[in-house]
Amino acid sequence: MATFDARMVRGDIAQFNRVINNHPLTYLDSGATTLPPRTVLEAMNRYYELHHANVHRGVYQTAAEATAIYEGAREAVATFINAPGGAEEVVFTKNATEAFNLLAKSWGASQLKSGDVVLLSEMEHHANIVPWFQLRESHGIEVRFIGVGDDFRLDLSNLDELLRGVKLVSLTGMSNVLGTINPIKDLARAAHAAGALIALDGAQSVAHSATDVQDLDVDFLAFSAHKMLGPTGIGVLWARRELLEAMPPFLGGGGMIADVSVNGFTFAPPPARFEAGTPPIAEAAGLLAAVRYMSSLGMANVAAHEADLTADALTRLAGTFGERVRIIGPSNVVDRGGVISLDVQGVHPHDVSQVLDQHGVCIRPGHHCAKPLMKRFGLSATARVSFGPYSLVQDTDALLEALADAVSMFG
Amino acid sequence: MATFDARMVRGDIAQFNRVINNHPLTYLDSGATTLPPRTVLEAMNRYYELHHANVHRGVYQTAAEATAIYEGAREAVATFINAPGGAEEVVFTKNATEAFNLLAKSWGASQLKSGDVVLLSEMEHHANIVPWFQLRESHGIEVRFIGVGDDFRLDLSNLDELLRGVKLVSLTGMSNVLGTINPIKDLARAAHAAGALIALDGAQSVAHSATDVQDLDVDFLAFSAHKMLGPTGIGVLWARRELLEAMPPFLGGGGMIADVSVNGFTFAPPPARFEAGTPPIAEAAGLLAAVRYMSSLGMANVAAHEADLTADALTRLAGTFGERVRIIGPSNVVDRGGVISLDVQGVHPHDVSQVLDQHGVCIRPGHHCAKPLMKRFGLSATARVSFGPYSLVQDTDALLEALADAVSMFG
Amino acid sequence: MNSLDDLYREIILDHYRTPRNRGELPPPAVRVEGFNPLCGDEIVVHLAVTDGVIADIKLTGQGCSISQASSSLMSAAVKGKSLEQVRAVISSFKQLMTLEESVDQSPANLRSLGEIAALQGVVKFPVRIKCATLAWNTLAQALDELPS
Amino acid sequence: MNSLDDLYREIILDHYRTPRNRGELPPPAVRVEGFNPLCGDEIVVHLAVTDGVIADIKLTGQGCSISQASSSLMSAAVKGKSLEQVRAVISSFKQLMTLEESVDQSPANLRSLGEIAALQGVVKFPVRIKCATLAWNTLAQALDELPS
Ligand SMILES: Cc1ncc(COP(=O)(O)O)c(C=O)c1O
Ligand SMILES: Cc1ncc(COP(=O)(O)O)c(C=O)c1O
Repeated sequence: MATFDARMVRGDIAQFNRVINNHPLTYLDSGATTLPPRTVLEAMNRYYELHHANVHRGVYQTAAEATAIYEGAREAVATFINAPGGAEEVVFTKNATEAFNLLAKSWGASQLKSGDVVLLSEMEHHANIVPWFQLRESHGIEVRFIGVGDDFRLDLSNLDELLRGVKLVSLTGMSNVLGTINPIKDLARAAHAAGALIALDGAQSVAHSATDVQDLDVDFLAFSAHKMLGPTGIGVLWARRELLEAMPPFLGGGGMIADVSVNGFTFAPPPARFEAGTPPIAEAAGLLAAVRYMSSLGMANVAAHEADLTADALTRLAGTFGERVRIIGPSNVVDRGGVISLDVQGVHPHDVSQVLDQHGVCIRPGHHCAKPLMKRFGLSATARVSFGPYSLVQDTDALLEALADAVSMFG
Repeated sequence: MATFDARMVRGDIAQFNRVINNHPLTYLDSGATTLPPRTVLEAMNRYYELHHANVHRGVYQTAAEATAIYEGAREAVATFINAPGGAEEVVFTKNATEAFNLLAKSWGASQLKSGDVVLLSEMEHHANIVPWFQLRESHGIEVRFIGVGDDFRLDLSNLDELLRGVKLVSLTGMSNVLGTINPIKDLARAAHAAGALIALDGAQSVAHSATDVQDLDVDFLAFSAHKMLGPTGIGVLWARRELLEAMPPFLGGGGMIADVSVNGFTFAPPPARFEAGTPPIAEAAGLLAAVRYMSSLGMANVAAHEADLTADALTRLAGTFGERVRIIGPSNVVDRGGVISLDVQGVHPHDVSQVLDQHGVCIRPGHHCAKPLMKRFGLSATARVSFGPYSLVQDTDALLEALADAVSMFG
Repeated sequence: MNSLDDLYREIILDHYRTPRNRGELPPPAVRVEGFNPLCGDEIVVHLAVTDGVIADIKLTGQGCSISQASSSLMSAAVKGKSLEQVRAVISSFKQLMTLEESVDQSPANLRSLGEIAALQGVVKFPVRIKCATLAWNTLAQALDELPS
Repeated sequence: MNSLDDLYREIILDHYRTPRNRGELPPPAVRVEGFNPLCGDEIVVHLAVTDGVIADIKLTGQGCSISQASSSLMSAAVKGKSLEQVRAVISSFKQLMTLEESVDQSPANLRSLGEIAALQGVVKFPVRIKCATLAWNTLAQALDELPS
């Protein structure tokens, strides 16, 4: 069994040595981006110092090494998410957002026609909304939303009706605002029964619990390395092989072609078809290290650790601040992850974050790229706290102390 | 004046310590990607270890620092290319290829209509061809090519005719196969006189001589960090402010919106409009360091150094191998850079590269993502040698020795 | 280290808690919306101008303490002033919000600004400058949209 | 360190310099093109089958020494053989090109392969495996396209 000790994880992360405004760093913004452990940085440095070369087509040794690292990252990701068709189902993008754009602009634009419905939810991130709105403009599809109830969960009471005419259901595994974990496996079954495919936005969920695309029975999965202890600059679109094979290219350029003449071009098979230009090679090396690191922690351990932290924080927030601090999200840890949005009465999230910064506590104020959800709850912003595998109860201690300061400052 | 010493540059690059097949590394593939100096890796490590956070919208200190680094990179790039409108004209992409796709799919798709002509050349890289073919399919534009003469230079004899109906001329500053440097300033004048805009593919040229978009009077510029001593995972599209402002968004998601509701979205001003999702932040830190490093070398010094190396190599290749090794490119150093494509009679480029690898000499065989050019010269591949600021005459010594081995092995 | 007291002066918290000139004005008053997409701050300025003087100003909107206090302070500073005077105040305020060393931050100059000088501490928190300037940019836009 | 001699055996260089069975066959011979987009290697296989036997095989194409020598060696190995025998040779060759340890690389087994065993050294240069297998994959495809 994998061993897990959050203190050891923390020890692997250099940024925790920082002192911010005379306080040790309290990083509670893992929902925005995670802090990479040393092994991830070392993998990238080692890549640049020993192996850096452009991938593919290279015959010399470092080019072969760089290619092996890049393709090795694809293998590792395929194993991490249990891709049935292996590495060739893994497409590297620059982030989860590009993955959704690839999905909408290649699969969507080629497979959907006017009137076809894509079903999202009100708790989606803009990355899983705007590309579909763009497709609505260009191809006349309908974009429909599953509502979110007052319990901060998907309102599935009229799911059958919502699924009518739907060709794709595209949903987040875990809300980056509410922390709500959605019943993807059930929804995949419902989607398939209605003749629709299902895409999973794993941006939040992949880093915090195990993701098995075969068990969940999803058709597409998108996520970013930087939210799972990896580097910026690389993301993933996974899709079942037959789906990828039917998708036309999206970005054009080197690497995705079979042939080019002055008259036209033909394109390569997946995944190369979707990776135009020099890919994020060092970033793939970093992602590979991140996947290995996360696997060594054990995703179940990470999930359990974060659930403990979340339960403790929810209890103490309620105990300390009562009505003054409202939790915008489920108030218990059943089917919810370590993202906690706060609405502090009388103190704007921006000001909450400003006061917390004075205590070295990093949280994120704003709409979290989920404006439809904000509107649903009549908010313009929340103050969002989010945990990572390196988070400790002492972070919650610092949060509560700083929050008390904010509340008293604004009276 | 900037100081330049290629040996010092080499000393800054860790990979030169490698021993490949019992030989010191002879890296002659800078046209594919360059080897980053320590300062670039350090900048990225420092970023991750001290400042890593998601950019924009963050109030806390490290988020403000990350934002300052990211936006500082934009400033530095703007200064490096002398952008008239400053940092707001600099859009970060994942590579030069994405920059061309953004150009074609945003500017092209919105400004061009059926029958409008985009004028390329036969020596373009697929990155500056395929997106225009895709636009031809979707929007019915015409894609026209300036021919390449037997002197390996653009055939401009019928330029007036070629320019008829042209809305955009899109050309490489330097061929990644021939080494030919194109007269961009003259072509910009001609394009503008014909009522067309001009885009410069700077992927090869920015790293090897100064690029001043105002002096050249171009309208768009695309390039990749990894070809100018920077990291993988980040590229640039520069465009004049009024052009960017008229361009609709391309990728949709977080960061590029002004507002989103369940009914639709409105978008942000440039450059944010074109940067959906979490951008390559660490990569921007690396690019910033690369730009500073290159500026400290002095681009004129780099150009002069590489011209010396190229002149020496061309002379010695001809002297040593005579007719056996044909240079696919201009045979003198007037208007040509340090990319030398070889056609070794009786030895396929793949085999040339294989034998050279045994000597630790890294060169690239293949079509170099320029198949139309290959077809123009009746070749399926060349063996390409390319220099960088860290290249030395000793690299050419190793090349010649290894090449002699290849030639004798294949008899 | 910059103290939070520089940012959250008593005057600012007071204007945040009890904003001045809240409300709307009926047409023909000019109505201009200001919006900061990055943080979601929103200000709507209603402006009634008679004989070249700001006869009345009302504000709605929502956002952080700095954006809302700044709009309240602004409304108090410009109400009853001539358009020429208002333009001068806007320009002084923008000076105050610049990070350049050259700006005159002498006590005498700050005194001439009256209550809005309380926003001076914002420059030490660069991410908040946009919060403070939103109302002022919106006012400047409203002036531009006045029927001439 | 792998020696280049493992890759460029004399037999391979010989087949590269003087390829066997170059040319084309007229219809009704089957014609199948193989292409490696990564390196541009190209093989066109022309196949005439009579009574379940490869009566004639001709090749055109271009590419590196490994791809071209492999196609020449292949043509010599399969000409005159029954389709069943050919399928067995293809499968033995593919075995030879796998990186797995379990593959039988014993001298006896290699001897049974005849001249094509000269390509055995390619596995030590993994980037070149695709060069060696191109002709064989194209032949396999040609067999699939035979009228049945
Ligand atoms: C002339 C030219 N244009 C464009 C590109 C594409 O650059 P990238 O692969 O970094 O997108 C290259 C690099 O191969 C090039 O040489
Ligand atoms: C649920 C969700 N989806 C998508 C994204 C987009 O990720 P990225 O910005 O890395 O493209 C995010 C990150 O903010 C997210 O939280």
